[in-house]
Amino acid sequence: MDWGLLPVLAVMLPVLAMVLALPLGARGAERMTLAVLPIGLALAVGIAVVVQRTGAPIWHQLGHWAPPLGIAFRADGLSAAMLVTTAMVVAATAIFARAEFGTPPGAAERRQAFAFWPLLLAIWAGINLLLVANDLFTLYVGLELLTFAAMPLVCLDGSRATLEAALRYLMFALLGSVLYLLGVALIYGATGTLDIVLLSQRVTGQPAVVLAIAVMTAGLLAKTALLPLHLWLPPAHAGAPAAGSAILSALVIKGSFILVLRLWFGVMAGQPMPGAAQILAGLGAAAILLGSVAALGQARLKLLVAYSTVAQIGYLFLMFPLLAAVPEASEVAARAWTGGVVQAVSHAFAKAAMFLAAGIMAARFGHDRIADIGGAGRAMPVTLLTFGLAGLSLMGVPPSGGFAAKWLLLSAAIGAGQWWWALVILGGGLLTGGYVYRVLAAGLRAGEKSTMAPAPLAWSRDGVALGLALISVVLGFLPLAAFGLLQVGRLDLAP
Amino acid sequence: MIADLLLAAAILAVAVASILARRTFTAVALFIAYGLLLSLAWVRLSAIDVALTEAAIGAGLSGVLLLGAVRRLASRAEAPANPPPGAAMTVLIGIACACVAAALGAVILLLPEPAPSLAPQVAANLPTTGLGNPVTGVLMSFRALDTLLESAVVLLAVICVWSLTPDGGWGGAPGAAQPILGDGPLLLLARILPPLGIVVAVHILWVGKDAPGGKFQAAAILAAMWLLPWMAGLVAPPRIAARWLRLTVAVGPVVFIAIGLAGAVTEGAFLAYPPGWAMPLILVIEIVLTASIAVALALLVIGPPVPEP
Amino acid sequence: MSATLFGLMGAALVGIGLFGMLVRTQVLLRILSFNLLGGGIFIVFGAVARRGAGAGFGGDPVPQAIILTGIVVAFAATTLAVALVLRLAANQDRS
Amino acid sequence: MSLLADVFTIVAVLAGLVFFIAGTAGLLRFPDTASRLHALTKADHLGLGLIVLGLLPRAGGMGGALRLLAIWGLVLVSSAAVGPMVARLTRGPEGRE
Repeated sequence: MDWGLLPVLAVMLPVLAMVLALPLGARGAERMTLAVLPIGLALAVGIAVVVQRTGAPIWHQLGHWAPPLGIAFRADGLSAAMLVTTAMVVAATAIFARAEFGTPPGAAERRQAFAFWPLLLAIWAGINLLLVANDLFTLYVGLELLTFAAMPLVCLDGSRATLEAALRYLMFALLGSVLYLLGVALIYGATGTLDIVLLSQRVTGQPAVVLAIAVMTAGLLAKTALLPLHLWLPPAHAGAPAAGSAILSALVIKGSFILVLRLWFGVMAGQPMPGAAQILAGLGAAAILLGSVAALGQARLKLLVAYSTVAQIGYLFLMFPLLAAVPEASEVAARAWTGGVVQAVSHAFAKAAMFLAAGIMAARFGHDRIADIGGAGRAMPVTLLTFGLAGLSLMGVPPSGGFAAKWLLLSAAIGAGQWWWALVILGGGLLTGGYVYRVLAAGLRAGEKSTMAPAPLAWSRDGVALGLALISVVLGFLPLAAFGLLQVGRLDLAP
Repeated sequence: MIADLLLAAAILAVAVASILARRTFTAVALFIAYGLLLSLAWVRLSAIDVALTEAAIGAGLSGVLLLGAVRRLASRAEAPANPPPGAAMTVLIGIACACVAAALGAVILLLPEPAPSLAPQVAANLPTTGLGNPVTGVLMSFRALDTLLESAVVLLAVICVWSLTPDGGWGGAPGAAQPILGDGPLLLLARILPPLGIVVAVHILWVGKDAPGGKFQAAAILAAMWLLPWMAGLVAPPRIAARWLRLTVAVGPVVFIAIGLAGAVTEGAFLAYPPGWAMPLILVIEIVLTASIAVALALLVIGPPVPEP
Repeated sequence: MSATLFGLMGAALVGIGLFGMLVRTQVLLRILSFNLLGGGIFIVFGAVARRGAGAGFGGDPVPQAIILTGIVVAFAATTLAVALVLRLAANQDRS
Repeated sequence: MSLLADVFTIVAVLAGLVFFIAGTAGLLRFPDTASRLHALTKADHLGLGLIVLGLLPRAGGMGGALRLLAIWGLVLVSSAAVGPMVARLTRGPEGRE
């Protein structure tokens, strides 16, 4: 049985839906999105099952043209895990967003509703493409798909502040894209191929490739918002509507991060760059500490959650020096790799839940000033519980997905003899606890009920947010063997 | 060689002048010159297809877009921008950028000899597509996925631009109202040129299968032939709520995806063409895609609806 | 020979465009610099394509096709940025 | 015969180039926009016309020759339209930013 079409369909389904959304209009697009969600989720789960069962990546050569002339799709364990994560988070936010961006029958099309659904589908398509495409230029098109879709999501409400945030984001993102493209040109010039698997065999440390990886990494870090290139993120992620913030923080920044992984441990497999990896992790550590401290000082809830994203991105980069320091096939390397990816997955669920919960609170209160959310614990206990559960995962309290990720990274750091990263992980956890506690304490205080809107927009919104938070916690109950999926198809393991 | 040196020097001079220009109008005018000179460089690099695209899109449509933006921003106070970097900082940035350029130049000089190339593979496989133009072969067969995704990106860009419609403008005709010209040279041009331009575009699309040309270049010319009467106030664009307008933009990518999926069913690979059917299918895709991209490019230049104040 | 010359010119254009993007404060000029930078990158890629001439082609057609796609995507990005700048200006007018 | 055609091409193209140089010199030297435009358009039309004329014998068939003439015609039409527009731009208030 040839499963090769599964990744193709996983990409083309949201692309086709996005294209059709334009002539269908807001209401048609909404209904089509909801119809497409279960199919996309089934495709993602199918890919994960096949990869797990066969223990090998799924391949597909488009048009039967083999690389380097043609383009190949390749879904490995990392792709499978992130595909499922993406499908679930997209589905949750789509259900959540109906209350805000739905179009009742007979109602006239609204601008926000017209834009939201195709943008959501485009982000889904872009991330799926980034996960399965194996060609550096196809990946560039995926990056642009993400950038184009994320920018209007930031400024969907059309206020001056969000428009400025969107412009700042666009400038960072476009610079990041062209730097990436420059690297593509250099790599092709040096090797004559853009296929990642072929590159992992052909790259021998040519100067053009090293410079290319450097500029591409810089460009992708600007899109991932790793400190010090994070300045655009807090206003952009805090200004978007709640469903948009959830998608942006949970998924969009992961797209460019996965691409960094593909470059460092795919294209440059077997070419360790320990010095540069230490710098990346150093930036990551700075992001964890400074981002958490900034989150502690925020007066507004959505900005606090956005700064928490700046901090949590930092953890993703701790895996780089650990992987560079030990043999690829070692247990420590497997732990570092798994820890990094589980961090990406559990942060996706936890942060989506957190932004949705913050959005529900902001909608009820009509503001998101942390000092004035007293009474939330009584009026919306489920929402506050969601926030707390997601916070537990971000802190890394056992048993949760965040704990599994941080524990794996911590033990890998000690195994690799780089104990200083372990200190950063522990310190970051404490600071995270601080800002989560701040919100919970404020919410549990008694407050005036009169300032609140009488009823929530829809109960399903609370259910969806709580579901995401529970998943981020339940990930911690998975037996370690389940994470074996993530090792499938690691290019740095290839002989 | 001397001609190349002069050309390169001219391009660099125009680029430097453009970023140092005091007035945005001057900068954009220089940028258009930059695009035109660049298309000469593309000819010198034996990339005629790219030269045509650069002239039509890089200089032409981008120029119209930026000039329009300059005009609409001219009547407004400039946004309170961030303060410009200080002299020391500017020098520092300059040195850093020079280092980037120098490193890049050094790496280019160090590229391997003989250069790795896919030209032989393209030449060997081109006959299966029935095409004569290798670039069209790459775009429509070997790397057809990129072209498909790119047409989706252009459609997405239209959605994004429309999503920036100010309150009260949703559903209306896109773009700022153009001044009504009773008479004048632009009006004359807008009347004479479109029929000619359409003939040229069809020609470029048709020859694209064997010679330089193809859908992007043809679509850019067609878009220009719509923009010209629009700027002259001769035609008003249709409302963005118009179903047929949205269908036109979407039909190209939809047909492309449908043919790709048909290949997955019959040939077992997405975007595989059945033997002997490659050329007619590619022609169908090219024609439909030209229409969609032409409308999309024009809509991107025209911009979102602007409600009357 | 002309491939190397234009490759070096592309490298210089990258530096110029980068400088413009970082130093100019007017957004329209930043967008313009972004386009200069993009042009330089495409030219570097074009030089790579020219070096790969062979099999009867004046240049490697694969990078040439990629550049074509890239130019159209870069144009779409430019229109987005311009639309955003104009919208921002219109907003400031009203407030 | 081919020698004669070559000589004709060289002479016509060179003459065309002289007009281009004169036009460019006018653009740089003349004091005001109107006379600059005048120099530029007139010299360029003549220069391009001569170059097209010189290339006609080498066009390779009717189609090529027609295309060359079409290019000349299109340049004439577009500069006839653009010239007055630039002139108006410099006179009107829109020349400013």
